[in-house]
Amino acid sequence: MGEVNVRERIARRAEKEIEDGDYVNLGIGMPTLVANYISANKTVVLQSENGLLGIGPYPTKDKVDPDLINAGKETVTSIPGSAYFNSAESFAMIRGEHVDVAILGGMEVSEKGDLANWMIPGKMIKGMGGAMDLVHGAKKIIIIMDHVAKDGSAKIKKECSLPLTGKGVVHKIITERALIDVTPTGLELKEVFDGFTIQDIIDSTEATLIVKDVIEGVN
Amino acid sequence: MGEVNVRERIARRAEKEIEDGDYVNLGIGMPTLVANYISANKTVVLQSENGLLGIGPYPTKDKVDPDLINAGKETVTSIPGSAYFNSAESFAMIRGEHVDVAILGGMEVSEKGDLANWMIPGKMIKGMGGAMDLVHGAKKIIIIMDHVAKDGSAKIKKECSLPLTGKGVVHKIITERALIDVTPTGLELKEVFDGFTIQDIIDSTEATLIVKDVIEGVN
Amino acid sequence: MKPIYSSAKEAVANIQDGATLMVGGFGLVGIPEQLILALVEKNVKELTVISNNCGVDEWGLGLLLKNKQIKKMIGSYVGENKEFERQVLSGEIEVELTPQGTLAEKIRAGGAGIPAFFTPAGVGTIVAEGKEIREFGGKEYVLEESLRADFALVRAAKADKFGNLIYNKTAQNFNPMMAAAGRFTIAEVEEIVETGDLDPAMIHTPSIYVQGLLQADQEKRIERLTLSSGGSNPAG
Amino acid sequence: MKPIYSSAKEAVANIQDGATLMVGGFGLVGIPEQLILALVEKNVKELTVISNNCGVDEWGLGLLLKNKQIKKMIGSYVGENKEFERQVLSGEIEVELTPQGTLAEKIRAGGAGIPAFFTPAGVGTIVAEGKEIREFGGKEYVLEESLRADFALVRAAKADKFGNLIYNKTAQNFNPMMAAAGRFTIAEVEEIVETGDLDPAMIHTPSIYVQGLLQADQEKRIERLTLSSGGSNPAG
Repeated sequence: MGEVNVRERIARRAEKEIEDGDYVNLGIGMPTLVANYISANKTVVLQSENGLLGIGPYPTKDKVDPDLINAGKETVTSIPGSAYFNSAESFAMIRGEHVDVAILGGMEVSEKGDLANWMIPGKMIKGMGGAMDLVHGAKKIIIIMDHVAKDGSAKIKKECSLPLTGKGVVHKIITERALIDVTPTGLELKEVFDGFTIQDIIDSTEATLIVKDVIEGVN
Repeated sequence: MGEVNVRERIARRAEKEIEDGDYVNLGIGMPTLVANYISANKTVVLQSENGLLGIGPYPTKDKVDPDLINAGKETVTSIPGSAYFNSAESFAMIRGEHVDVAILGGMEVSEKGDLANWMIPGKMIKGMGGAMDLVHGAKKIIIIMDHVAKDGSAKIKKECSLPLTGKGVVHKIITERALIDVTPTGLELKEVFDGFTIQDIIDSTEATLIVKDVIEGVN
Repeated sequence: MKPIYSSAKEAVANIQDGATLMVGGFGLVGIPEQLILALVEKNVKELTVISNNCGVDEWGLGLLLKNKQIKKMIGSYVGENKEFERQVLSGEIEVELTPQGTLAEKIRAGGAGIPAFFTPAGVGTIVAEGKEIREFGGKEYVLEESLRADFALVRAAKADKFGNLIYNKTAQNFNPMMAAAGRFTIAEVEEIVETGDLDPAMIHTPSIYVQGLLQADQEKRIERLTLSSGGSNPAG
Repeated sequence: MKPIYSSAKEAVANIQDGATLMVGGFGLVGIPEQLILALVEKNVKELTVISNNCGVDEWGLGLLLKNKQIKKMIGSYVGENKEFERQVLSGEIEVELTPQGTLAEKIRAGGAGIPAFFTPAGVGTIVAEGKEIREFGGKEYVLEESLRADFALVRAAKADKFGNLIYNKTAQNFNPMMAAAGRFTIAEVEEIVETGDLDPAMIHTPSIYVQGLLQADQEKRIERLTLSSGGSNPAG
């Protein structure tokens, strides 16, 4: 499966977690792609932590306003019904549990739902941006990422080895291979995607998985 | 001296404490009168804690807007250059030491600048409103009040006998008889108003007064 | 996109006995008049009400009070109401008085996911009794906890169908913070416009904080009419 | 009513070596471009800078960095800048990284007279190390202290002569909180209008927070131009 297909599969599956009427924050990078797959049947309002509720599509050349960007610093537009506000209000919105869903990238997730996605020891620390606030605010935190690292090692682990972004904050993990729920009793494998078996997932996951009612062959 | 003259004298003297360009909060009751005496040579912006910076005069009948009131719940107008905001922002403004001067009424002030102005034990407690926030916020807190109570007893005391509004918060006391500064070493008598002697002030003040450079006969 | 109720009665249908309500307004300005009337009609009881004031005897929250629907009142000034005084003295109502700025900040904190903060207001007074005091930069502050509510009832001048709100003048007051701190926020508005008709830079309450809308005409009773000429007060 | 400076040089004349500055903006959006250039010109040193980001190599705060004027940087994300990385690795600059929402709230608290507050962000991570952790309602929170600054440099779209400010779209970001938290706030604005020309209900930063104004044209460099057709990114 090519890189584009992997990203598209993950983004399409993540979209299904968004309900009509939801307010959603999409993290920088792959999560931003989810916006491309939001069903026309749903009204979804995208929040950008730099102070916009109601992100629209990227602008055409004549509509570019240098003062209108998303949290990834990309030029965007705003939809009818949008609102601008300051950063304190934006994070009040996030921290106060008003955002329904946040979809964020991840480096590692632990059995208890700990998330590491902001720094790699030994490399330049660029900063956590809004990630540490986002993981405590939104009602549902979905992590989308590759199932394993480039060297094949597991990213869903018993304990995170990288410095944490948040402890016990993740509700759901979606990779190109599977969908896993974080439950009070541990990680529960819910869906295995087309091209992979339950055993494949268990083998490529360091954390213990609860395997009860798994839907296989999901595409 | 009649009631009106007393109030006018106090208000006129309090006005002199306001500088050109100041942002000022005037408490409910007598402090509100200070607005009538603000010199035309000064630009002074009045803050109302219910969410207005730039209170204007009372409206003529045709200009009454029921949605535009001051903290005393009186219908008012707003001046050009005014701004409306919510109550959290209003008290952020107050608490954050942005207001230059607050002029408030008082029941008792102590030697250390403690203020009591919100409740009398045994009487119905109506609430402190914004007074407890105001006394901690404005850069200069001026208390204007009658020098003595109706029964002739002192209101400027060694210790307040009434429940406090704030501890060590008062900078200046202005009555119909005198102007007194609260200093780190105690209450300093600065001005005695026309019709009273230094001894009159000492006699009608329970707190110890520092008497060094007093200007007498102030009108 | 947000439900638009056909009546105030429908708007308050889910509010049950024992609920905690935040009710916007300062004095009688910016109060959700029709929602309050509907609560009187519904005769829902044992309410905890968080509001700066408690109306007057014949209007606003005073009506709920008169009807003995309020178990506990959290506010900063309740002095405009004789029935309030009677119920306090007879022990029929529980009252928690909070400095106005602290009240505003407790509600703002509730909506913003801040569980507690330090403030100077009330230090050294009965307000701080039993609360933690801590020094920062040589000054003492008291720890205050945030407030949330099951429902927030707010009033705005305009809403669009997304639920974005704009308030008129000093009718803003506590409404924006309450809209954020209510788990379910019902906005009573004078006018509902099409989505896209409000300038996104001029929204006071973004739509994310609003769960339902009611369009209703407002009486806007005036507590103290003061006029610049012929008025009863010398100022102006 | 507020001083209107005749040049950016005049606006920053009182900023001395060792000052703590808050500088508005998110990325390159909403940064006070000309005030930053004037600081480079003035070559004031040993600055502590509080800003969400630190510009790029050739623009914004990156210019101060290149000129080695920043002693300490407090922000949430500094990844757009190679010179920053070099100075961090060589120990030339001190960095304090703070979660973005905590940074925004610390600044908001500073301007609002709140010395400290509890927040969930950072609990269980290195951000919370050495800080007080306390449980409220079964969840853990970390105590964070507020930030103030000697000067706040902000950028707005419009000001009136009183100093009321209105920001454009997402150029608002950190500017309003910084305007309030700066002991002396200088606003660089695209346009200064007559007092009374701005709608009082639509002011983002009331005049009380602003101590001086500079009218200046803005370059508004774009960090990542993304277009809906012919752009480099598939989204949209």
